[in-house]
Amino acid sequence: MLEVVDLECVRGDRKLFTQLSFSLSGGELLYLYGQNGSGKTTLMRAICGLLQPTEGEIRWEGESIRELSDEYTREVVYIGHKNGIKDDLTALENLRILSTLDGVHMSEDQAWDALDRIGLRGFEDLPTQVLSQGQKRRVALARLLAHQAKFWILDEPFTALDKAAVSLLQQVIRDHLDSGGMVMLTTHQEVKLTEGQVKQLQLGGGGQADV
Amino acid sequence: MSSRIVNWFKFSSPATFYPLAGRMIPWFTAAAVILLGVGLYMSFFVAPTDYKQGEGYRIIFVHVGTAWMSMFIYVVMAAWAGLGLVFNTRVSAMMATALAPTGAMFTFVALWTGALWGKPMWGTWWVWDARLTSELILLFLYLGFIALQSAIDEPRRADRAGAILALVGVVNIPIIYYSVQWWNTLHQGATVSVSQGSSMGTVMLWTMLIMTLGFWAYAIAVVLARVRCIILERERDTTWVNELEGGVR
Amino acid sequence: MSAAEFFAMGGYGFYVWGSFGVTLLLMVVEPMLLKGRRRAIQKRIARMARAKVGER
Amino acid sequence: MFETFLAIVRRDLILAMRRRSDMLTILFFFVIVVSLFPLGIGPEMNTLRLIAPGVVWVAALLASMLALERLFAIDYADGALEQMLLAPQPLSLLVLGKVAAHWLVTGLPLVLMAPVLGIQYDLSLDGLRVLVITLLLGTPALSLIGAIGAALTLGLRGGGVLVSLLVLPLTIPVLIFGAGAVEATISGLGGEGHMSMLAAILVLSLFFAPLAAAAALRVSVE
Repeated sequence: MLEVVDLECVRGDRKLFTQLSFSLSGGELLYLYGQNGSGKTTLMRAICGLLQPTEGEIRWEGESIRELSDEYTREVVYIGHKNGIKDDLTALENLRILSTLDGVHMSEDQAWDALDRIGLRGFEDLPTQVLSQGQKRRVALARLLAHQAKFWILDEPFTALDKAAVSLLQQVIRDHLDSGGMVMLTTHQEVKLTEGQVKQLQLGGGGQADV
Repeated sequence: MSSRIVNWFKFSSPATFYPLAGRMIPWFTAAAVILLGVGLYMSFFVAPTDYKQGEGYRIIFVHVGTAWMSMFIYVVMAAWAGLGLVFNTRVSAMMATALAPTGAMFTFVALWTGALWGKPMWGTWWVWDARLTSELILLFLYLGFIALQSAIDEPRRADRAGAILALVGVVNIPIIYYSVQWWNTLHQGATVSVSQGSSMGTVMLWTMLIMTLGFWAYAIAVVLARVRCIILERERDTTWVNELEGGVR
Repeated sequence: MSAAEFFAMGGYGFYVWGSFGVTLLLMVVEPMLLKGRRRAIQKRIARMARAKVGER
Repeated sequence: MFETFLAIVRRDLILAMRRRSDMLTILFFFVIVVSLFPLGIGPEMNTLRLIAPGVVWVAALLASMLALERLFAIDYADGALEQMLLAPQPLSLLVLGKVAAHWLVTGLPLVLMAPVLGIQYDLSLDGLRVLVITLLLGTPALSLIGAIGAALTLGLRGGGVLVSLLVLPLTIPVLIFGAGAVEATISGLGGEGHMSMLAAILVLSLFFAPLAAAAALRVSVE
């Protein structure tokens, strides 16, 4: 269960948002929208602990995420604009090293299977340098298949993905939500997500959260 | 106990610290002028001529004072920086940024006066003496701090990156000093180091102390003035700054 | 001690006045630079305030 | 926990192997800088023998500074560094892993090349032995202290030069004890004292540098 209380973030000397409060519990999806520069990415980076907010408190299961630190990051996976993929490594190596970092032990064939399900059959052992932007994105998203983290923070996960990948990712998100997981994402495409619990949070331009 | 903590934090907000600093500057400036005045008078008219080094030794009243200040300011800077990092109070971080240029100035002056003192005594402008060499390295540490902070645009990151560098630096100063000491004795044996000079009479000690206090008061006045500038620069689009400065013109 | 003797400083005049002179010089220059910096930021704030007034 | 440490070291070594040229450029820089001094100072063997420890050590210092640029920059650019920050393992351990791999790729070659350059300066056998030992103790310390500078100047324009300005003053003790040990051995005084100090500095930086570098990374990635 995530609670955010009176959060305020400043970028340079611009106050992106202030007095922002909302909460998110198991099985819920938080859809974050707002024009460019409204602080969506900054909010996500603050929530996952990469960025220290100037004001306010972020609590996970009632405890501040700064105290929890490692326990909290174990529960979170953050995929930002930058994929975190090393161009010189193959998709397989990238996936296994990222999983080890997540604390998930992934065997060789589990990795093959994950890459297969994400639609990268035949590209598994090529250096990711030769893959297209969409394929690199898929490698980054393949982590989600093997990851036990409860809380997914995805910054525009659908960019550069083709139709098939978008629907596949939607299904993966639905399964995660159904199994009690939590997802917070931003996207510019009009994507129909789940019928269930979808919370909306608008940033920028009268950014009072209507959650 | 809690009331004292509360008011400490009250001062840590720029809006309350700015006028307070403004009120203190005149007092410290006055103290500096008086102390330095007395110190200078004593340096030239009260302190006796040194039997060995003649009048040239009087440089010691400036050299030792500024060298001591350069070390002291770096430690104070690291302390403020550490406070700013731990308590996330912006004014302490600004104090560290404000201290650095004055510290660097004192370090340069210490090197300058050291060289001018070395020339008549040992015939060379620069002596690889342990203290002078450590002073030179201290200047590099100051320049590194200032360069790092000016290379980072985001004020918060500049404060915290500078704080880490200052803390790492302050931990390294004793190690650097010790290794330079070791290096100096190994290579040159016991040459006359700059600071030994003639034995310290009480009058000279007093003169040096007064001069140092004068430098100290000067440093506080200048640093407070600089921190006020930094506060204005960083808080320029806040309401309290506009009310304060906006109506001036 | 006549003025000339005083300035000669027993032959060390150049070094003594070189040290004291530069020290005091820098202790005058630094505050002056600060005053310039303060005036610059005040002017900038005033200009921004005027621009804001102009906008409204 | 230790498994992630090994995973980071293995990953960085694989990456270095795939870009072998980076590793060699650092080594060539070291060799070229050392070989320049005789051209500047003259071929006189006595003077060269005298300045050999200092020259090799300063060149090793500069080569290490040069190599720092790559330590975090690439991971920062492609987002891998963010994932390391978000990994549930202690960041200082991951930093130690990266520095270990970085040393294996850039520091160790310097140590292996040093005897060859020592011969170029006609160093005695004892001198060469101590030179290798001091570099073996010193170059990891340089990488560790350098990691703090690299983390602080992440993503800054002109970061490469700035790292050297920040880090070189902090590496002076390593230089003094490293070069001093070799010189003391050659002059018969015995370099044990220096080497024990160098080892002490290495242990200190092994413990404190990753903590400081991790804190610096958190500040820089924000």
